[in-house]
Amino acid sequence: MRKDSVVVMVLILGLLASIGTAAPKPIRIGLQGPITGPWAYEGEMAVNSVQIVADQINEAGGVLGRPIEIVIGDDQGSPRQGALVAQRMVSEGVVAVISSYGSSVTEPSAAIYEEAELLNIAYGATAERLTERGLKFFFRTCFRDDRQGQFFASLVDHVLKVKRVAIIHDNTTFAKGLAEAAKRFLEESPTAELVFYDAITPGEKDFSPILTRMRTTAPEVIYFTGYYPEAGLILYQARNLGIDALFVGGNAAINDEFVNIAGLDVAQGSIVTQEPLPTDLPYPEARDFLTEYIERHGEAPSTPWPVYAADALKVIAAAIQATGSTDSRVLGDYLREGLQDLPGITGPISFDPSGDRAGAIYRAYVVDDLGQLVPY
Amino acid sequence: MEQPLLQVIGVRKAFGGLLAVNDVDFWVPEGQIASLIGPNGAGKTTVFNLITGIESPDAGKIMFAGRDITGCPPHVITRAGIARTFQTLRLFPNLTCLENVMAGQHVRTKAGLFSSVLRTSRQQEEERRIYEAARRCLDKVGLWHLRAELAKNLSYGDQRLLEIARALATEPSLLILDEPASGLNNVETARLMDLIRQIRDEGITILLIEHDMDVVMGISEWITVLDNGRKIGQGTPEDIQENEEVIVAYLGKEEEDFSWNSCN
Amino acid sequence: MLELFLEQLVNGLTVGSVYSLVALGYTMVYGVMRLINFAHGELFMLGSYLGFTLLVSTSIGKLGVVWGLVVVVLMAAGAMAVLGILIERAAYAPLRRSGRLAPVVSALGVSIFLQNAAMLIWGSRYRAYPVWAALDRRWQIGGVHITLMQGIILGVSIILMLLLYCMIQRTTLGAAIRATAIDQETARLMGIDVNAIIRFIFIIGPALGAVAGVMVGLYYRQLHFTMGWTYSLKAFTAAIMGGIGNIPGAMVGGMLLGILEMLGAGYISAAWKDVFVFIILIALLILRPTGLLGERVAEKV
Amino acid sequence: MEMVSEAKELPRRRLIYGVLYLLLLIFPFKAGPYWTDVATFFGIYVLLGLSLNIIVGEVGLFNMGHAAFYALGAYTTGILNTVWGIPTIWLLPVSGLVAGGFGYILTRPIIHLRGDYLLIVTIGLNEILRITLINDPWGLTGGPNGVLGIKRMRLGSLVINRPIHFYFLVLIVTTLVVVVLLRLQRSRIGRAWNYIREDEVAAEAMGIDVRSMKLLAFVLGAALAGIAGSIYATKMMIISPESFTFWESIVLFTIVILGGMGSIPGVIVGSAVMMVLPELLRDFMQYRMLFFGAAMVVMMVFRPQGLWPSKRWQLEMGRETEE
Repeated sequence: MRKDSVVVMVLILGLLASIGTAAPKPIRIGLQGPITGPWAYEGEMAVNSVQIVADQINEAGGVLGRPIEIVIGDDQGSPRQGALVAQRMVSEGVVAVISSYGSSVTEPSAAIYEEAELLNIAYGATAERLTERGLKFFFRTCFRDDRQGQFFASLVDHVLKVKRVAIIHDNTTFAKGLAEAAKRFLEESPTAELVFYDAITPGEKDFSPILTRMRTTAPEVIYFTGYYPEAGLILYQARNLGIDALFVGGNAAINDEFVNIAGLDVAQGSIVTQEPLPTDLPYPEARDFLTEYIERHGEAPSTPWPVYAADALKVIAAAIQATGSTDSRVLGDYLREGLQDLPGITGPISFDPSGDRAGAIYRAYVVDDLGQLVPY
Repeated sequence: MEQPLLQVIGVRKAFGGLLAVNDVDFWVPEGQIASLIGPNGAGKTTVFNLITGIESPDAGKIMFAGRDITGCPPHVITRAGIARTFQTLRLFPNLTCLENVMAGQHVRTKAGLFSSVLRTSRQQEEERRIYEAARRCLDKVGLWHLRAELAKNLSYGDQRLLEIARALATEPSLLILDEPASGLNNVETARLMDLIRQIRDEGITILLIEHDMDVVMGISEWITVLDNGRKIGQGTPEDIQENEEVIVAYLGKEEEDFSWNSCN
Repeated sequence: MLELFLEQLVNGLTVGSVYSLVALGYTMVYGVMRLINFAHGELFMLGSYLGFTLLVSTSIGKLGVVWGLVVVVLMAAGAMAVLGILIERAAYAPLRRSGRLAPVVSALGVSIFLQNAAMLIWGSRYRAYPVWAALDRRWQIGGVHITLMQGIILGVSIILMLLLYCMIQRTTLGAAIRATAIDQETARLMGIDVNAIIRFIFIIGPALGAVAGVMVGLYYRQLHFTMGWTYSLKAFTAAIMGGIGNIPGAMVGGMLLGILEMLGAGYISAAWKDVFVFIILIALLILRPTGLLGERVAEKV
Repeated sequence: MEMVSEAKELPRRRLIYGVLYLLLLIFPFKAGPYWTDVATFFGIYVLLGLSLNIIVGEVGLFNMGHAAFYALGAYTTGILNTVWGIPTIWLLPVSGLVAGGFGYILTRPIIHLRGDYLLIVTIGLNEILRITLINDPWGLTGGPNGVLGIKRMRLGSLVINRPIHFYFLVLIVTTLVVVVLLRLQRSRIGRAWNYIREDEVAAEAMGIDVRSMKLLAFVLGAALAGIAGSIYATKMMIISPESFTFWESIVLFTIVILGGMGSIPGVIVGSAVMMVLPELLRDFMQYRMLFFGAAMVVMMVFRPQGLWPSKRWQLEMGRETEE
């Protein structure tokens, strides 16, 4: 008898205590990214970055008085896995998702989020067509490929002031999109002329046949929109074939490994068109963020993308705070019409009606004599 | 003399510069046991392959049951009624004996993709027929008790018998046996000869390629002799044993290659 | 125009001779064991990485270009030969009597294993061979650009292939290999130690692959753990083109593949190059079902 | 048919399979949408494995380019739906027909090639198709981006869009395919395929039209892969060439060999190994694929006949160990 009543008492007390001290239910926000697989380093940096912003928000009292909890989903950089993760995010009942890195993964995921009417914001998916389909719940904090292509065309016209341009891509979604955009804008250029346009196969090593053919068109600038492993080889082999045209890479083409592969003396002077690196962002938010990131992880993020993921969380938090709602429809409407120049790490954030981020910031960097990227 | 069931007329086949078969004419009378003999390299196997459609002749004609089968693919020739066994055994090693023999019925049945999937009553009836035919043929060679055994687990002699059963299952009018006695012991050979006679008695014409002269002379009713790609003799066993050219051809050969009585 | 073509031809032959060296490993294993050794490309890759490590972390490089390279190549080749034998023991020997396809899957497993082992050892980032100024020399002969490294690759490959060819055709060991390739059982009956022959094949193939790996590393300078797979597929294609199991066939097939790729990328479009190569391959096989030099082995009936 | 031991065993086996199937029917109601989705993709792989098993397992043809047919089905559905607005439910059979038709046209000239020559040619076909899809020759395939905006299937008023719908769609199709294959295995056609696998020359001498039978297997396998591709396309709503690489073909090939050639349960086990094992090894982090590769070797070395070989193989292996 007594034993039982003690048990009951304890239970009731426990229950009361748990109600009394119960933390407010957290707001769960999904982060879908390539945690493993070939882009694992991107996924890892995205998680780090988003966590920093989440912690900052929670320290400041959360959103609507509730803390933010990040639910991580690993899409491995594969479209099929992306669809699975999206399905899980939907069934886990998160209020919004930061998703994802890579257009081909983001696309099927976005389709599932659209069907489930769940707000999703991409941070590393730059294909133009993502926002050309009238998706209601898709936004992105990164910029579209065509803006970079446009930037390259204006770089050719106004800064480099050259006439003969060769463009090479590698037939991946991203590289081909960028190459096509650059081609489109170059064709409108009054002075510059596209003299060579072809694609290589990623993973191969010998590009001399295509370069030998390109040499006959005597380009002054080579714009390679693919990734750094091939970029390094192309530049090195071009020089061996006696091609001395200026080498310009898209935002995936040039990094320290590119310099390594091509060799410093060859790589020096190459130019890259890209979003400003986190270390070059002029905003106070960026400085704070970077300080925190370096403190936690020892070095700054090596690519631009993780910061866009962090900004996506800022956007979601701001929308929930402003509308007092976690309904994706309300949040989506707010992002389209209400949100104006939210101070993000990557600058002021607003969205146009299609879900694209308004404005664009691109920079040209050049490889200096130490192999570092410095503003051009 | 019987009507010829198979007629080979002026057939020629060359491999590269080598003339393997040169203007060979011969026939096989219906309802008899005929043999094709000759020293190694005489062109027997090539003639065989020409008849069964594995190779097609450069010149000449092959008539079977009044039909021109020259250059037809093997499966058409089998359908026309010629079945064969192989000198080097060619069973389906990982299938059961029953399944091996059922293969023979393939040409005698028709069920296609759709009737097999839908299991039409016609297809079911056909399956029963295939099974019954296979059973009869296995029974005939005395292997029914081994029906569920994999072919490769059979003894060598049984494998030879299984090949014959499989050939019989195609319901042939001409059965071609390529050295069926090779590798068999005396008891097995005797049993084989009985079996061959029994098959003949059921109205199936038999053409034999055989090294073992006891077998050839013991059961053949009609013999064709090849040498160097040419026919050098044809007739009853008695005719052949007296044929000068044949004797010269064989005596001229080395002992190990061929001898009349070495097999004893 | 002619200079351009000649230059492309040199490009094609350089790539092609690397394909040939790797294809030889494929074709010899196939000839003796009827096995498509999909893991062979990984030995090429490991050889390349090993050369890299030897050059970067030891003082071998100080021996000078010529002796330094000779030592590196020999060490890489030796190490890969040992690895080749180990792989044969572990993954293929137990499967010698298990049909044709089980060993292929086993080879794919080995391939995945070695790729990931390389990733764990050398990291998933790209590595670059050290710059060796002496090798960067290049000439322009009548408008044709040629680098020293291209010359080395072509020369070394051709010498190795000639040596191998003579060994196969002229020596007793070569005769034993040829006999084993025709019929293992008969070779065994004739007193040939078939196991020893197989072991020997797994020494020569990987060793040649390792030589190719080091040369590729020096020529392109860029290393990645996935590169073995790309070369594996190319070498297999080359071996098939020449007639798999046929040693001169692998040499011819590799060169032909290199030249076809050059023609495709240089005169049609780099994006369609592989389509061009495969269409030629398929057309070739429709006309000659056993490859360019593959002997017509008539099925014995 | 007479197989004495089998006759006794049959009721028990039927019961086991019946219970397992019942579990499959209940599964999505208990498992939640995520696991239902996982099961759906697993089912698509089983379907692909079964289709390849006809070619590799039953007939013994080396096909390492099966993803090409899978792609053909997916792109047929994608293109016909997005360009001409044909409802995807009709495209399910159409994709099968188109993939089967291409299977016929593509393999007809090469069907006579033996073993490894066929292997490289099928790899070549896979690569040719993939590169063509990427290069987007007539603006139909969307290049590397692929085809997007593929509509869901609609059955009357039911839109097949929830995980559970897809689960049952795949389950129904797979069940049908298994029934078809079981019946074929025990028919004149299925036996003819096995005869060809065992000894092509002997099969031909038995009067089997080897060429036509091989083509039939290729067409049927391609058509089933096309249907799997069609389901995949409506499930993903977007398809791109990177889902149909040579690597995908290798995975399918491995599924068939690992499971056991010519064995239907083998394909299911093989798919499970290829899909589930990497997930189970997740805890090993970067060592994951290292273990996976080693596991492939170990499985083949210890079970060269496959994890769940067809009955005949078991019979044979049992005998061999007795000897």
